[in-house]
Amino acid sequence: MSCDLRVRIGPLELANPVGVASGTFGYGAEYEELVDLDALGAIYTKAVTKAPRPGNAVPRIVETPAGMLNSIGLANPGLEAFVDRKLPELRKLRAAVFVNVAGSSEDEYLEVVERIEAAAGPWAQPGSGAARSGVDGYEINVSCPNVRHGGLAFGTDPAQVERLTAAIRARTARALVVKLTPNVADVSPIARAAETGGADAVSLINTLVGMVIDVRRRRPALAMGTGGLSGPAVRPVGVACVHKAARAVKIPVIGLGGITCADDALQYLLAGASAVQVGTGTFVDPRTAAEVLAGVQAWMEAQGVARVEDIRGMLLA
Amino acid sequence: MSCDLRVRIGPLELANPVGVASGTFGYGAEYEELVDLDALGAIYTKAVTKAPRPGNAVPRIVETPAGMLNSIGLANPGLEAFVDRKLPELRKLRAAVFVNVAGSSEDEYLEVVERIEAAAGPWAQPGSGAARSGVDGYEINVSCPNVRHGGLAFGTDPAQVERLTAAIRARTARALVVKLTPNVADVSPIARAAETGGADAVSLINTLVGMVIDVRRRRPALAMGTGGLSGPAVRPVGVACVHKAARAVKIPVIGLGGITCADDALQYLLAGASAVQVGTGTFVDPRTAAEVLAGVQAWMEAQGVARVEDIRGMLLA
Amino acid sequence: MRQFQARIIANRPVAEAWRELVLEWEAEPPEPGQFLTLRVSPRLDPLLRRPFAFSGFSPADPAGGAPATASAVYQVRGSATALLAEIAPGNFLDAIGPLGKPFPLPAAGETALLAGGGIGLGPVLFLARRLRALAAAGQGSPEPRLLLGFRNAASLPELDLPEGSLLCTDDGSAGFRGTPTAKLAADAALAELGHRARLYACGPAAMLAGLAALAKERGWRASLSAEQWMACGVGACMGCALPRADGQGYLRACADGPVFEGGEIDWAAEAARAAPPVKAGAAPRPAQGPAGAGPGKERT
Amino acid sequence: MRQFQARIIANRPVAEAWRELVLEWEAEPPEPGQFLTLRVSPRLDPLLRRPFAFSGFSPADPAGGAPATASAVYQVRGSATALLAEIAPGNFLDAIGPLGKPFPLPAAGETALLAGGGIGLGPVLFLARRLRALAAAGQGSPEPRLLLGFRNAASLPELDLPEGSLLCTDDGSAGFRGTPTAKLAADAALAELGHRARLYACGPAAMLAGLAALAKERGWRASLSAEQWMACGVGACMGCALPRADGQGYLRACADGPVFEGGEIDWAAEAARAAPPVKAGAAPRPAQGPAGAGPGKERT
Ligand SMILES: Cc1cc2nc3c(=O)[nH]c(=O)nc-3n(C[C@H](O)[C@H](O)[C@H](O)COP(=O)(O)OP(=O)(O)OC[C@H]3O[C@@H](n4cnc5c(N)ncnc54)[C@H](O)[C@@H]3O)c2cc1C
Ligand SMILES: Cc1cc2nc3c(=O)[nH]c(=O)nc-3n(C[C@H](O)[C@H](O)[C@H](O)COP(=O)(O)OP(=O)(O)OC[C@H]3O[C@@H](n4cnc5c(N)ncnc54)[C@H](O)[C@@H]3O)c2cc1C
Ligand SMILES: Cc1cc2nc3c(=O)[nH]c(=O)nc-3n(C[C@H](O)[C@H](O)[C@H](O)COP(=O)(O)O)c2cc1C
Ligand SMILES: Cc1cc2nc3c(=O)[nH]c(=O)nc-3n(C[C@H](O)[C@H](O)[C@H](O)COP(=O)(O)O)c2cc1C
Ligand code: FES
Ligand code: FES
Repeated sequence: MSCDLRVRIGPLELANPVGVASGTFGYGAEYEELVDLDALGAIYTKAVTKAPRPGNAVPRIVETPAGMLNSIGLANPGLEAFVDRKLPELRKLRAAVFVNVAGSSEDEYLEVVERIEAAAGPWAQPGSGAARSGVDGYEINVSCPNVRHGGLAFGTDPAQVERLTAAIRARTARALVVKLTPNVADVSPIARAAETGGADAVSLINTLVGMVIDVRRRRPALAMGTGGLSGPAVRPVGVACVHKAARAVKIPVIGLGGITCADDALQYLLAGASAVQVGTGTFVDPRTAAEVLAGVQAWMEAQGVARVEDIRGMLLA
Repeated sequence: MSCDLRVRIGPLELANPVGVASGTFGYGAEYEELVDLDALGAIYTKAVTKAPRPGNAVPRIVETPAGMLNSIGLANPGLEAFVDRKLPELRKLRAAVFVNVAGSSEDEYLEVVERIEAAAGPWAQPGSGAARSGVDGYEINVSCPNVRHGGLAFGTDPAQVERLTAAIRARTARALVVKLTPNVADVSPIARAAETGGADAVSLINTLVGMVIDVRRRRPALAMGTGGLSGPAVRPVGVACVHKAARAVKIPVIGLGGITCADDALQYLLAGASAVQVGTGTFVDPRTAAEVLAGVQAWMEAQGVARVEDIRGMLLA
Repeated sequence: MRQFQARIIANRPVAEAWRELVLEWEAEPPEPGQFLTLRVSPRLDPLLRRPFAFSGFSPADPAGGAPATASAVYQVRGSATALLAEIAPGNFLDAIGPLGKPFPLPAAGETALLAGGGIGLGPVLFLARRLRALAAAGQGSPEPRLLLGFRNAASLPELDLPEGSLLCTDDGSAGFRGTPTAKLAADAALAELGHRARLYACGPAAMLAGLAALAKERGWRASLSAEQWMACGVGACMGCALPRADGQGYLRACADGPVFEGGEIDWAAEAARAAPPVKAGAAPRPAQGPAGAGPGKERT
Repeated sequence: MRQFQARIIANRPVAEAWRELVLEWEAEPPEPGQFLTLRVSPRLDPLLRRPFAFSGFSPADPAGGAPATASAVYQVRGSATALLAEIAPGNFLDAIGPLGKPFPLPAAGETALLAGGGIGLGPVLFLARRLRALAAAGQGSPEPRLLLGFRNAASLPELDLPEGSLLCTDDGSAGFRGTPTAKLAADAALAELGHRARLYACGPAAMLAGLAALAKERGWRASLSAEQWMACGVGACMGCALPRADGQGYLRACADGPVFEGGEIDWAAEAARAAPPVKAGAAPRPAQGPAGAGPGKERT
């Protein structure tokens, strides 16, 4: 049996459900010697902000039990450098590309999207034969715990999320994904706000706020104090959030958080996700995304499931 | 050098800062063949509710990467059985005893506290030589993710937490601890609400909402669907929450979540906790609390710290 | 019960994916039906201790030679047992035991019927040896009857099985073709025994459910050893609950069990819970309470 | 760079808590200064891969005999290195490499000064052997000078050190009493060399900061190998940032380094960050930006 692995996100059709998460895969090229980029369902870029950001003071990462904290601080070369230097590279990719967008005000988000829309030009379905524009969609990061202003603040207030989503929606016909934070009592209202604002999908989870203290030095291990917790440790939180979000909205949900194997990804898909992303798992083993896809396919074949999009309805109560 | 390990929680003086967490240590007796109960700083009992609770459907626990989910559902014999059968046993303990109290309405919490106050009789400082009443304080669980009504709902609303705390405060002079949930965007307002309501301390964290799906059976691994995530996986979240809460309130903060060794406990103390609790760590190794205490003491001696209560001010910025 | 660092005497393969672990045993002597918990790694994944039933015990040689040893037979299933399989003799394991309630010994004159399914053979073997020793010493009941079920001939373990053990295989490639339950059900002489027989068993949930039903039908008393995910292993966490047959809540596998009387537990509900998956391609089953009937309703 | 399962040829102790790991090497030949990352356990704690600098490389025997091997010298510090120390030859490790920028070779006529501090000796040894081989083949510069610093005589590793290596110990129990930095600073002849000398070093942050300052003073060019916690190891995550000396943000240890020119990095800031703790009993230091000066202010 050959399974149908395609996943629809708004106008966009992903070749398969397994993408690589923002901030963990650079702009793709960094991993090209180790990973077959063409086999990925989607690449979510490192966040792009209006101005260049050197990132937070160091150290920025520390390991935790079955996880890690990061406080990269959205380090990125900024909008203009992205357009000049990264966009041409992204055009060479076959996989769908989501540009992850962050800002500290609504205007900053809009400026990034407007500029990229102008620079990327018209969009065509990946694989359609038409020239690649370098950008197939946006993933709006309203949930980064590592920036002082904006970020998490946006992501915990449904009204702001809806307004920001609607404003971006008005500016692009490309696939629009809003990335949610788990640092709330309930993700449902935020997911619904994104849906009402016109998002084509929501993705979750971003990292959980966490802290490690270096007892020997009597200082936080990270220069910024707190960081974002990711990796297998948070997977149960991610699956619970996706399960909840998938019951709150009708648009597709993209699940991530701690995926390191096919079983993890299947948990997200059964919880209601239409697609998944591998983040920290790539650090642990760059082959993770490929192995996840192979494992999902093998499971579908063994279970007799024809379309990957059907898995989300298969959880028994 | 001999260190001063005593910790003050309202009227109560704990002999040392290391307690064992509610729900992970029964009522003490279960572990007496393996753990020197007299050496513990405090024992926090399994939750007591007004009516007996058989607990949730099974399975109730599942392992996760460096953690576990539980959905015990506050299984306990209920208030009357507690008073009849457990209270006499608790009187035999030397360590301070906190009765963990849960309910699905404010009235239920109050009824439990009133009945126990009446049954336990007058309180005397542990170690004072006076007869033990069996109850040295209450830990008010406004944060259990495993019950449908009450529990988490209370714990995420500052107004309700303040009102409930004040109502209990009016009914007991014993040490009053309010146990907070990490399932909120910010613990500070809830911690402040407990303080304003008259709590002697806040303890945190309770478990994070999480889910594991059994891919083979296509069902949640836990009968209830979601459960509470505990263990080393959540430690960074706990330390971050304690760090925040300790800066939001003046009353002592009791830190827990994922402590399995002295270094973990010192992270909590440096983050601002006055005392700690070991939960899941006891399952992994029943000697954990004793080893944590020995390790904290060794660190204090090596660092020349005289009083354990000083550690919370020692974090360098 | 004690916690101590147990030296590994042996950790040898006895069948494909099955191993026998032998530990130097420093705590009280375990009884058949009891279990121990092991921490298989100092790291935090896997995190929890793992429970294993004792499959045997040899007291210390009073001449001062060999130390007391306790054994367990285990199946490599997941992360912890895979790590355990790698640990060489001479190393130490953090052990707690003996834990739980043992099998109650048969009353004088009672015929013991022992059934082990798959990796559930450990505690049943231990009990069989104990009963044979008692019988040999003239203190026991009639010779116990031991039935062990396996998938096929290839999965028979290299273990010293007591003389007279009856092997059953699903495919008939060795011994009786069928399960121990089927064999017991087919034996008319046993049916006659009624309350003069007592059934002891350990195995998969479906087997226990089948045997509980059979025992009830035949009038045999039954002591069945159950399994459930455990966190504390000592009765403190309420994690290892099993649904009571009377619908009055739950019992703890670790402290109230793992051995229960046939009528105590809702074995059928447990078997349904552990049931193999429906083929997913088929239409999804109608949604139902996750634990099936009765106990699912106990939520409060 | 490649990812492959590398067979362990040797994993032997060379000093207290130091070991030498030798792997069958199937990827491109590494250059001195480059590193590899290893996953030491299939479990999830420890989670991240660990970086180790190459300490040597032997190409495959063209006669078809021995395979190519690459080595690293490592110190058992925490969870991952403790696990690594337990893995026996014959087993396989998930390896990625070679990664990062190597030491730039000295220009013709440049005198190479090589300094290794503690476990930082690996890449410096590798470079020393390479330079000696080039010198022997008549293709290189003057014989390199190699200084290795250790705590004391007891901590000297059992490794083949190149002839003429100068040992330094903190307590003078072997070789020069003092650090490689002190020894280099005391040598008047070297001071004369100015830009005709080139310094190569790997070691603790404080040593690198001291050497960077000395090199600047002496006019030596300097190539220093830095360390920073890494997540991806390939330049994708921005986790392994080091503060630029010019205050213009950060460079990545894994992809822009690990070898940097003396003037590129704010070595002093890095050394301050890794500084030993103040005794806690003393009054707490006044609060200050965690990364000290410059780079701490880059937050946006
Ligand atoms: C009282 C008791 C006695 C036991 N005696 C034995 C024995 O003698 N020999 C033996 O091989 N096993 C025994 N088990 C089961 C054994 O504990 C599990 O197989 C083991 O914990 C699996 O650990 P793992 O990390 O290898 O597998 P995991 O990766 O943890 O799990 C593999 C699969 O095994 C199942 N499983 C895990 N733990 C349990 C459990 N406690 N009960 C039921 N299913 C479980 C899970 O559903 C999972 O899918 C016993 C269990 C109990 C409760
Ligand atoms: C490019 C590079 C090359 C290296 N080469 C070598 C080498 O040749 N030999 C060797 O022994 N070590 C080397 N290291 C350091 C080595 O990676 C760490 O010692 C190792 O990862 C520690 O892992 P652990 O789990 O044993 O200790 P952990 O428990 O992870 O840590 C123990 C202590 O080591 C420190 N540490 C951990 N990782 C690093 C790191 N990457 N950089 C600095 N400090 C760290 C932490 O502060 C921690 O307190 C190198 C590091 C880098 C970045
Ligand atoms: C080093 C690092 C950098 C990250 N940077 C970003 C980012 O720029 N934008 C974003 O939306 N998420 C970012 N994330 C979050 C991840 O995309 C992902 O949501 C999170 O790590 C959980 O998934 P994981 O457990 O698979 O890593 C980053 C995560 C890590 C570990
Ligand atoms: C099995 C189990 C049962 C618990 N029951 C309770 C409870 O009854 N009341 C309560 O306040 N917290 C309960 N908790 C939460 C713990 O007290 C603690 O807050 C949490 O587990 C985090 O700490 P840990 O990581 O050290 O376990 C329970 C936790 C576990 C694992
Ligand atoms: S495992 Fe904790 S009560 Fe049984
Ligand atoms: S470790 Fe990821 S950029 Fe260097």
